[in-house]
Amino acid sequence: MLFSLLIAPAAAEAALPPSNPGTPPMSDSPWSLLPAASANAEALDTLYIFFWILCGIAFVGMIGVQAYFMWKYKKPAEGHAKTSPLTHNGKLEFIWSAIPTFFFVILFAWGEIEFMKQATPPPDAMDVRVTGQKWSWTIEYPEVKGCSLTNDLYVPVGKPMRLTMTSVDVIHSFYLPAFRLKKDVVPGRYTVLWFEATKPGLYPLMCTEYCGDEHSSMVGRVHVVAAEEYDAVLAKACELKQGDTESAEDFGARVVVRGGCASCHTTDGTVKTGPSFKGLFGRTETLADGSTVTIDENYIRESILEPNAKIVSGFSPQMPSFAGRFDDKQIAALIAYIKAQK
Amino acid sequence: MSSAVQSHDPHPAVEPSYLVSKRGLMSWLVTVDHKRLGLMYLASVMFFFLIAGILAIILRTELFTPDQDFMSAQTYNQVFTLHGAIMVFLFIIPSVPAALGNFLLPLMLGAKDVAFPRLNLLSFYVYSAGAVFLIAAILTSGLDTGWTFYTPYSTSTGTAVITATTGVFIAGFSSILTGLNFVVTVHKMRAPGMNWNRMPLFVWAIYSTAVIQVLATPVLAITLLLLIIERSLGIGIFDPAMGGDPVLFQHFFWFYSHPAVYIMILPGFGIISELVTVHSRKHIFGYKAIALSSVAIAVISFVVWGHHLFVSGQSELAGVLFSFLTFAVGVPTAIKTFSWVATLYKGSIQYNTACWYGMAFLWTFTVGGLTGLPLSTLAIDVHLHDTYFVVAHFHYVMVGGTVVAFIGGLHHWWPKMTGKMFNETAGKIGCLLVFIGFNVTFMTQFFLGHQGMPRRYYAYLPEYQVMHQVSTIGSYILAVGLLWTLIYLVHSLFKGEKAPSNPWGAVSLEWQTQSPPIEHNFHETPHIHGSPYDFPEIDKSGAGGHH
Amino acid sequence: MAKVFLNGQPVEHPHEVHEHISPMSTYNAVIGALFVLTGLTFAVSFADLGPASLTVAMVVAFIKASLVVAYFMHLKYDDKYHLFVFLGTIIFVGIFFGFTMFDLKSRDALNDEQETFVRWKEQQNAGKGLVVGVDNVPERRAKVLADIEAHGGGHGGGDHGGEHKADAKAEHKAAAH
Amino acid sequence: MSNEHAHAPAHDDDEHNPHLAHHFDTMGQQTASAKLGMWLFLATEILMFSGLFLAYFILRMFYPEMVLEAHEHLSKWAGGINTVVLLTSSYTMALGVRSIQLGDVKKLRLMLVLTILCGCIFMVVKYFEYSAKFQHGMLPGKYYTAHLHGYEIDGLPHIFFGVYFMMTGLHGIHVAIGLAIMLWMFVRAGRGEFGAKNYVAIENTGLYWHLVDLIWIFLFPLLYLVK
Repeated sequence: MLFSLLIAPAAAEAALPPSNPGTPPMSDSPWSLLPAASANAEALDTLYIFFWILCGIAFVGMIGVQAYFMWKYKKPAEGHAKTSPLTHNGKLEFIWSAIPTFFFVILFAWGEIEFMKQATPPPDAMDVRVTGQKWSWTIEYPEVKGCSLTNDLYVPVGKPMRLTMTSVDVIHSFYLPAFRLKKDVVPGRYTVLWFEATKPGLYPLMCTEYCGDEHSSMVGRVHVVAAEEYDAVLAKACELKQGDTESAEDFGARVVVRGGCASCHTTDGTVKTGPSFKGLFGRTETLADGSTVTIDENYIRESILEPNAKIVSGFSPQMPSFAGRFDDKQIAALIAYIKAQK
Repeated sequence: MSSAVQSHDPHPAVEPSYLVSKRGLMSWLVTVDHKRLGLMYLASVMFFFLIAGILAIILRTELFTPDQDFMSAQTYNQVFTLHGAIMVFLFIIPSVPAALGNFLLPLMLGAKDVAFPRLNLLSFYVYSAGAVFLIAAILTSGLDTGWTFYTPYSTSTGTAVITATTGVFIAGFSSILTGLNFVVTVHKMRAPGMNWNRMPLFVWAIYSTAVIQVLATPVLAITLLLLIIERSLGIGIFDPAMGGDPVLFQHFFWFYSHPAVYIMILPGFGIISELVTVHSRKHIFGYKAIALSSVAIAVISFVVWGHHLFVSGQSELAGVLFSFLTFAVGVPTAIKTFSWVATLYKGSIQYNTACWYGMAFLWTFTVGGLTGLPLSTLAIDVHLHDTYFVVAHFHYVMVGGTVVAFIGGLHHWWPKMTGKMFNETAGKIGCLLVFIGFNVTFMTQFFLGHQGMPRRYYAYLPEYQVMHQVSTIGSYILAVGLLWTLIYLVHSLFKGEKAPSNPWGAVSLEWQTQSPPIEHNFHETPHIHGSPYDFPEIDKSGAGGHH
Repeated sequence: MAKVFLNGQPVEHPHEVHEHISPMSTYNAVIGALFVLTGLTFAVSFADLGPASLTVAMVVAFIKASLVVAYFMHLKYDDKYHLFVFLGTIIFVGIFFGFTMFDLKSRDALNDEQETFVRWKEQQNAGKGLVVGVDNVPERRAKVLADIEAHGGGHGGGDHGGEHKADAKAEHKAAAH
Repeated sequence: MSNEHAHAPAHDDDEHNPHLAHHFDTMGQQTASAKLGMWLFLATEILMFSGLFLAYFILRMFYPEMVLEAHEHLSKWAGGINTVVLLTSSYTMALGVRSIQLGDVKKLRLMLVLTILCGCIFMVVKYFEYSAKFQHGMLPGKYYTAHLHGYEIDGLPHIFFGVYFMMTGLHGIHVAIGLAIMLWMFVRAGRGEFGAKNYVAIENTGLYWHLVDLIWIFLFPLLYLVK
């Protein structure tokens, strides 16, 4: 239920462009490696393999010698064998200090070079703004006016993209396993992440800095699409208008997906950080100050635009405001959707 | 030279041991005897190990399936936070230094007690007070910040952060006082002839640890104090909503907490140095290298904290500097490991339980150490940071390193501490269960982490399920092994054979007094004439190899 | 008393505690110097030295501290290991300061363009509901302050609205660093 | 860090010095241990305060104009008087240690009284300073209300006052603890517990008090003077 976003339920499927057949985020075998979907990931995997060969040799050598000694110098059945008076050997100690040092320097330098590449975005990179909040990602595309998506990042193949990220509440961390990239999203400042995707597909995107109750559901999708399709795909994804034949309720379901509401509000009656939408409409609730309120259109509207004005007792003021993100039509559809959850 | 210690025939055991020299509950509660305090610490840390261990099993059980099973997200978050906080602050940090260190340090130095016995008692009660606060936090509204208390989450969450941080703040003072006591003890309380080159390596390790405790813990104190003030008054140093910088908190916190990692592992190194030599009947290989590498690790550990911040929004240039220094800490660690293996060369290895744990340590710690390398390599850490790879790495070091060494050391010194022998066969079964369970639990998590499984998720992508299940089953085996160990050790207290004063034929001072020792440790002040690793089995007829 | 040992070494005269006793003149000279130096920093603080004032004040403070440590705390005559402990502590404080400052000073050194982007984005967002990050620190703080006013002190929020705005503007400048 | 010990010497020894604890062999060993312990304790104190100093320097780096403007609201004269008072108290403390080195208990007690007096003056001045800040609403963090009292400071002055109260407050707590210890030492000196060969407790008290002075030596220019 949590990962419904990734497993792509009907509502999310509708938002997917047809060119993207909803590939599974990772291979089916639990033992296989992640796909490498960016230039950085490919470079890093090389380093990673080099590293594992090195460590493998070191480990096998060390444990091999240990096992050999353990077998060879086992105490005899009766009494003890005479043991060697060896206490040290300067030459040997120098060698086994120098060899690791040598490899450490190589690992450091290689890691440093790759890291510097990760840290300096090219000047022609496309800009995207990412905002972390409890518990969803808002992703805005400057070149599409007013476009703000939740948990969906669209990326063209072969074009560098720079994310400028910040958080409205606590520290989150923007993690793209398929790109081997991660950066904390810190409130009060901007951090930057850049990449150049190489392989079209659908990949996971996760939060890796613990950020509270629903930390585990701060999972989104990265859609890597061919460069020539990108504009069209993005435009379609950004569009949030009621279709001609679409009911207000269905449109509302799409608004819910776009707003990332599901990370706190379920539709099956389970109470998470926020109340479940199921049977919500029309209930009478007690506020923290003891007064009562009926959950009607006005209350829902107010709760979307100014969420912390009237908190039902038992809940904490966690919800971000959606003022400026949803227009009246969308809010109306949302209310219709909530009404329908009986 | 003949024996390392001038032979002074131990008096026939007419004098009562420290366990029975005074009787009654009060004689324990206000004792200033380092051995009794060591046992009291041992009981306390074991209690918290049990609690935090049970929490760990609950966590693993919840992770058996990808979805939420029997815990809410809030409960899961509180449980993993308490698992971490209790394990770190109430178990691992005091485990070896405060329990075994307290018991052994004066014995190994030939002293009657630590330098400040009453401070030692105070330290125990300060620790208990800290524990009470932490428990109070659990019982009131819990704690869900993770043991790292990162701001601004810790300044905004609704749980009992102030109570818990006060507890940690107080427990920190216990750590400071113990460290201070040990440094002075090592400097001023050594018996005649015990110069720096004749100290057992366990003492060197405890000494290095104590130096870190004294130098690093005050910074934790002020960090937590600032956090408490930030949360209650909002002074705006760490909280971005008030104009502060959350990354600054991470600097403050890790300036203590990275050296604290070495507070946890260095004493383990010390134990292994003892286990490997005594049970292979051979002089330690590279005494000076091991002793000085402990000090080197202690010093370098203060300049590597930034590797916890590679992706935290720390400056990239600082990241490069910290990455380089982190590799530097790998060199003395590698030297130690190689020296232990070389010690086995041409020895006469006696496989009893303590030795098994020593050998298990070499495996688990090698894995832990080697997997530290990708985490210090900048570009790879970007991928692995805050995933299960990190979880597996530090469990290999903390559990596979410290806890395995601690249990091994417990078996090694158990006859000395309690005067009772445990069942060797039971011990070996326990060791095998712990070793297998541990590796199954955490080896899997390296793969999980590499494939991108983030930490602190109570529900996860279904792709990860198989490995999570393997890990959970491993944790059950580990738990069974640990419980088994607890059972036969407790059993030995009542039914165990009486221990001889020196069951392993060791040469260091703690074995030259009766088991368990008398209240003032030695009947007369011992005089030391040689190395603590000068075993009678060593073949001195051949040329070369003298020290 | 052949059996008295300290630090593993035999001690010749265990009863004697060797302590250096400084003459009164030393103490008088030191306190005199401390007063003079205090007067100096105090006087200098009225002169406008700009950024150099921090350096001057710190140098004087270090001299004063050294005097206290060396003479009042007897470190000059004391066990050399105590000096080692003291200087070691200062070095570790230096590490703590140095590395943390290095990070804070070199942040975003590799991302000059970011600044421009952030400015541009702030303009884009002006007047919109979505305010995040550094740009809204003053607003959030103002809100906290407003809460306090509302709950205590009896100050009406309206009277001070203008003040807050001016306040917030200046803070905005400071926060944008 | 006192050297007296509840236990009588448990073993037969040439010395029957009542001040020698059972686990030490000589007074020299006992004194040296106590002093080393004290120096290590001072090291922890320095490191603890270093966190606050670092917070101060970073605050200066983030908001230089605000710090300069806010620090004008601290009274240079109060700070200056307190500096002189504290330095004097350090001087009398040092003389107290010197007196007991020479075996003069009477003079030691006089010096302790003078030191305590200086400490009290320091606290009184601090009290007036604090109450002025409280009145003007210059309080830490979210309790900062100076702008309601007609004091306009640009930027985020609540952080400056937070740091100011943390630093001087923690220092003040140390002064108060020092006063209590000195009072205790005064009582013990009256009971004749100290002499020319047994004064490490006085010496350690002195070390602690000098450290408190040392911290103020840095606090004063940083908070009150520096532009």
